[in-house]
Amino acid sequence: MSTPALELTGLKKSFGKAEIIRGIDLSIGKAERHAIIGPNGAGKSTLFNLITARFAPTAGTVKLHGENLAGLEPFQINRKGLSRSFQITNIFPAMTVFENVRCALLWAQGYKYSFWHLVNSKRDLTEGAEAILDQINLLERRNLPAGTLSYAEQRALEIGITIAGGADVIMLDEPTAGMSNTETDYITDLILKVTAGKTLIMVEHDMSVVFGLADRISVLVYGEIIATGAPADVRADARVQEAYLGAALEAEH
Amino acid sequence: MTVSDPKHDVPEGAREQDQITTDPAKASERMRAGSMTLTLAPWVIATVVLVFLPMFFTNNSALTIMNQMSITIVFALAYNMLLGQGGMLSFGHAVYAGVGGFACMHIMNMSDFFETIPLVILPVFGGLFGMGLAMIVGSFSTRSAGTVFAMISLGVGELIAACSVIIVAFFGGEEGISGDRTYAQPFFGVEFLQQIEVYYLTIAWLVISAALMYLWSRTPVGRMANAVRDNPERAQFLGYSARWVRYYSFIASGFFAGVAGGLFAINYEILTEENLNTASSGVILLVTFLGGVGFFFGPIIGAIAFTLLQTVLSLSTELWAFYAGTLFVATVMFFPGGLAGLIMMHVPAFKLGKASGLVMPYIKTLLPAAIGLLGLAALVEMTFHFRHAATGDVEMTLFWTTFNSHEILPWIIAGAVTVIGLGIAKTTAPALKEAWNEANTAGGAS
Amino acid sequence: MDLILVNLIDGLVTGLLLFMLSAGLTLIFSMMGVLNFAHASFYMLGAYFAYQISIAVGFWMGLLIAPLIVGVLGAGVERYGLRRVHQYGHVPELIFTFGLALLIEELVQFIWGKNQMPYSVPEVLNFTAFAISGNSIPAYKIFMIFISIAIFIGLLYVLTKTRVGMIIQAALSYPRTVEALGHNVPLIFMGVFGVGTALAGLAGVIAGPVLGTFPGMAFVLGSIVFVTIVIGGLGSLWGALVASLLIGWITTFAKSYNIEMEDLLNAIGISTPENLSDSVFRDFWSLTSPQIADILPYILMVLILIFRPAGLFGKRQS
Amino acid sequence: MKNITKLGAVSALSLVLGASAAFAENIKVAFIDPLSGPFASTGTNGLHQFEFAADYMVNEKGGLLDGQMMEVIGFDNKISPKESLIQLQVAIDQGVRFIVQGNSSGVANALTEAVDKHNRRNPDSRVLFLNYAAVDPALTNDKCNFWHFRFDANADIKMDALTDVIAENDSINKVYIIGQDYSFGKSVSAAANKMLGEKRADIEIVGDELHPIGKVKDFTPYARKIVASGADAVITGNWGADMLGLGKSIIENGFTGPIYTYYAAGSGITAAFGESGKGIIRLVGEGQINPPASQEASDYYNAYKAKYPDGNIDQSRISNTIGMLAKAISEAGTADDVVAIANALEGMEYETMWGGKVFMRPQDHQAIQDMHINAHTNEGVTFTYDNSDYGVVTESTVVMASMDSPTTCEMKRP
Repeated sequence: MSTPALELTGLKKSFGKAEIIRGIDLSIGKAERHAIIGPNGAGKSTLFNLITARFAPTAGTVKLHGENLAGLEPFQINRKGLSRSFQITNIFPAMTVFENVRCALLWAQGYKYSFWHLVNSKRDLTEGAEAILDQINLLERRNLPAGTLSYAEQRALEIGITIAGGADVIMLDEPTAGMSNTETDYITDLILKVTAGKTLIMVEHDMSVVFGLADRISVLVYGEIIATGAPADVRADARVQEAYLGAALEAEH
Repeated sequence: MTVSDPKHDVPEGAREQDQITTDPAKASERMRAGSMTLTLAPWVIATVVLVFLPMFFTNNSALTIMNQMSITIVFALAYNMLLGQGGMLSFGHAVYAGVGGFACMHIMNMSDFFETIPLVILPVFGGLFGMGLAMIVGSFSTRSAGTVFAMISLGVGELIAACSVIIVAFFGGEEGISGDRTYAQPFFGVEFLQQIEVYYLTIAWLVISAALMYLWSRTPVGRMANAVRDNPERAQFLGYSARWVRYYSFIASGFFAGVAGGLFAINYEILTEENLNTASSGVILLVTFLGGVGFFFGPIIGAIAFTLLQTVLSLSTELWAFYAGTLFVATVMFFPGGLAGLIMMHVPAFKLGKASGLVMPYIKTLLPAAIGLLGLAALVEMTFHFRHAATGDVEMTLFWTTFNSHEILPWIIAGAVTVIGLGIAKTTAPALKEAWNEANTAGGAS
Repeated sequence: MDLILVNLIDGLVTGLLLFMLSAGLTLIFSMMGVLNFAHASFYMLGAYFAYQISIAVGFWMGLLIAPLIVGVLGAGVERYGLRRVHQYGHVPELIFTFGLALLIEELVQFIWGKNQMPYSVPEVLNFTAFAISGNSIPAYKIFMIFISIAIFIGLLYVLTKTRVGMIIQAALSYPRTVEALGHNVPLIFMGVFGVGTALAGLAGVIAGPVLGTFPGMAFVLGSIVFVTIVIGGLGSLWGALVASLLIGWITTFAKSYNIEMEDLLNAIGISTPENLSDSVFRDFWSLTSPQIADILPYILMVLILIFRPAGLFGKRQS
Repeated sequence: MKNITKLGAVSALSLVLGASAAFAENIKVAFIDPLSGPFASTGTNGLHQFEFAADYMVNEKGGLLDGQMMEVIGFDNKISPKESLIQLQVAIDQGVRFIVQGNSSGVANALTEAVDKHNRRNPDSRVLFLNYAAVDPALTNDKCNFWHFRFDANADIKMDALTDVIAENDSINKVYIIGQDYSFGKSVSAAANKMLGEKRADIEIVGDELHPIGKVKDFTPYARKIVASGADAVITGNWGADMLGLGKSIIENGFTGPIYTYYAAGSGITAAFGESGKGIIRLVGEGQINPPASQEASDYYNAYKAKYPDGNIDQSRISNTIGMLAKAISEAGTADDVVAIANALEGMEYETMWGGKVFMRPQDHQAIQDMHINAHTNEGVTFTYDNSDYGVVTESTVVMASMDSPTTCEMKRP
């Protein structure tokens, strides 16, 4: 069996006395589309933050392509080929749309901290950024400040930024949250298009998106994964049913 | 809820901007086509103006003041690499310029070495020493931005300023270190005896440094400085360490601050404690913010305005610092974009070709307002004279008029000018606002 | 031994005075996230107002009225200045208070001129309380200690035992929640700002007669107040107290005893270079503790920021 | 855009510079000292005394040469060396030939070097630097030049006079020296050590230390050390707020012996010391204020008080400066050829209304004059300071102090 793209073993996280993630083992293969679902407060975003070293885990390991990520900073993890988006739109609002994407290209194209290149005169940067803009259908908005885009456009831009660096493991945190149906469809298509051939891990609430996109699904409830498997299997799982139904009932009260 | 639809949430100004660039494709074409001429033109014009300025201002004091302006511009631009482009607020940046300057003075005094180098390259050494210090301090201060960075910069600034009177061997104590620039190797026969020669040296460095700093902002690390300023977290997930990006900006800023220090050394041939102290650090913050941190040319305008306030206004009134302070506070409160922001506010109107519609309303409002403010200033000056002048000394001169500050008439006149001036401005202000809205709206009458 | 006791008392006076300033500043910071650069300027205003009032109706009325005026002024600054700048973000806010500090200094010079004001200790307190081996302790210092301790106890009481205090404490940590509960957070901000500046004003009233009432008095104290709250941990009242006393004692003892760098270095086994007067490090070798007493707090602050950015008692990082 | 701004700014600049260059007839004296900021009161006081001296001693007597008036123009240097050099340049452009300055030896050092360089590089517009108060001995020793004249006694001369008095006082056996940590404070300390050692080897120096200049908030710890050391007398060169803070703190904490100072009078300091300083504060200085040395001095002081009721004449050397400059201009017969005027100043003997005479020593351009040790008191005071009841009264006088003191100056004459 080949090395999984991402492998979590015994991952735990506590804030004070509250244990939010209570031991997660998960293995995600190369080019797999994996969705993580679960009721509110299950710890999905925390899990994302643990993987990308935004938080340090209390216990357990995260391996990317078999390499332990312990002690690495987010930017180091990113350089190893893992890229993520955020639940709350996280772009550079004062920069133009084009600049946003170009910034995301800089490291991957090897410009690093250089001060002897002028970004404007680099054809590869301009063309690369425009190609991405084309993919996410924002070429027309090229020179607008990113903060003035519509919400859906900003989410699309964020996906563009996330994939621009060429990472082969893409993590998206609720890419369609707060969107109308048409917008959701648009983003779903976009994700399908831009993550072709890559490993995708996403947190999502919208079940139609999840079932439309994911190869496998993990269900996270109270910091534990109660089921992992193909969409149809997960849908049929009794514990999942119970967890979701229970959560739904709770929410009604 | 932190996320809402920005379309419904954009502040007034941004929406206007939105409206005028509704055709982005067109705008981008415009930008691409004209990019070379657009970016080069101001530089060429500025250089030509600088070269020919001494023809109009022949006396040495004007040259001295222009030199001072140039040095402040270089320093303020360097400072803005931190504040404006990197989002780092420093309360102790004078030490990098100061240490660079002191190093240059020591080089001037090492006559064996100094004789072998032309004076024109001396600022490079200043830059290197400023950079060296920035490398040391930055290694621990740039780990985080925000308050921690600001406070470390304050502490380090105070420490080095305090060292200036304690470590006499390097800083020369209270009297500082002085030298003579003319001992350098003549540069194509020029010995820099005269102020005019120093002027050309200074502006050459001004143009070179400003250009380099501008180009820096167009390099990958310069772009990422902006990214880290706006959103350090996102930048981290693009593969960049926010800390290293800040560190590189800090070093570059230290270098150009050191160049400014070197220019100072050449101009004044003396460096003292005042080049390092917190007051100087405060002034450069003031200058930069006054000019506007959001635009590359902001600090340039700030440096010119402040130098004029400091050297020219202080010739006419003791209260110059009071006016400068008022101007500064008013800028922060009403025009956080600074003077540059004020100027750039008009760009949309120019692009729409409607700027001419603003001229008359401006004259109708701003002229009376200016007169009213002058009247107010007169009242302030008279109050000050009344309170603090010698008792027998009742005569004062204001706006080329000499009068008795203890008589009622001048007070009535100044008061009336103030009330009428500001009154007219107030009544015409709505018309200006209307004209402003009209000038910034696409389509319509034009 | 006697001198140690005397120094302890002197350091306590300095420290408590510093605390009166830093208490207000740290409260303001933790609520509003604003580092108020003009805080020491309100201290100066307190001294000047008290001087002006003391001419007319005596010291005690000044002690009562001046802090109130300063507090009202402070509240006004918050309401009409800071609140406006708040929308632009933290850096402009900080810069606004920085400009305000400059402006207040200029205003004070405009009104009172540039000389030191003859604001002095009231006659009733102008005697020596007691002496320790020739060193007299003025009664006024004892008075200062009492006032400061009373203020501290009062603050502690208000913050922990009253309803207003509870709301303020809650607003420190969860301003949004408090607002959602229907409390008028802007009003609380204005109140805290007013009280903080009034405390600074009070410090000015009682410090003016001993430390001098002159236009530079804010500048002399300005940044050290920051240093205090950064060392203590931004937002922590106890931190402010501990850091104030720490700074008071460190600087007092460093000035009172001539500890020389040469002795110190020799003690740890580094021998003095032979031709010291030619060495580039000669100034370093001849350092004495009084010379660097006033910069010790800055050294302490930089070290703390490097190794414990949250400060001694701080919970969160800026 | 920025070019337009710059053009506008510079044209405004030339307007201002041009406007102030209108009067050509007068003999212009540029007063370069702080007129704003924390030291403004000292500077403004000095400017008033200069303006008054020029009017009273020159202009009201018909001016100089063929009726030229003397005009003193104030330039605000904000006590910054950098600003001083800018203002020097502005002054020279306005046709000023005489620069007076006094506050801060650091500024004086910068100015004397700048004047020397300027005169070397621009022989057509040479200027003289008349230093009326910066007392760093180096200015008339290692750093002396032909263009610099000092009308105040330098720190060493003043210390010479002070130590003469201390040496005669048998009740003083232990002395504490304290000063600001910079060149002047250090030279006071060095001179006190050297001279006390020569004159009274039995005096024990129980403390000799420097404190940061202008930064000490509370002098109590220093005062404690002084009291604990058992000193009989304190010597300090402190000035301004540092003088007042130190003095008040020493007295408050139980010290009763004499405090020998350079600058503990006027500018609010006398009023602030008041009763507490009586019998304790001593000052060394030139010019006898109380009792008045001459009728002329009384008239002068009264006329000054009539014009500036809140002012003090705490620097009698200012009138000496104007008087000697006027005399030199008259003798040289020119107000433009500064070399001739400098030659006239060199070796000049000038009868001063404040008693005795002033001799401008040619070797180093250091004025030699009578030094007085004055006491801060309210008894026998004709002219008080700060509109208080207190003033300074001369207790003893050293005639032509340090007339033969050595100098390391190697004067280069043009």
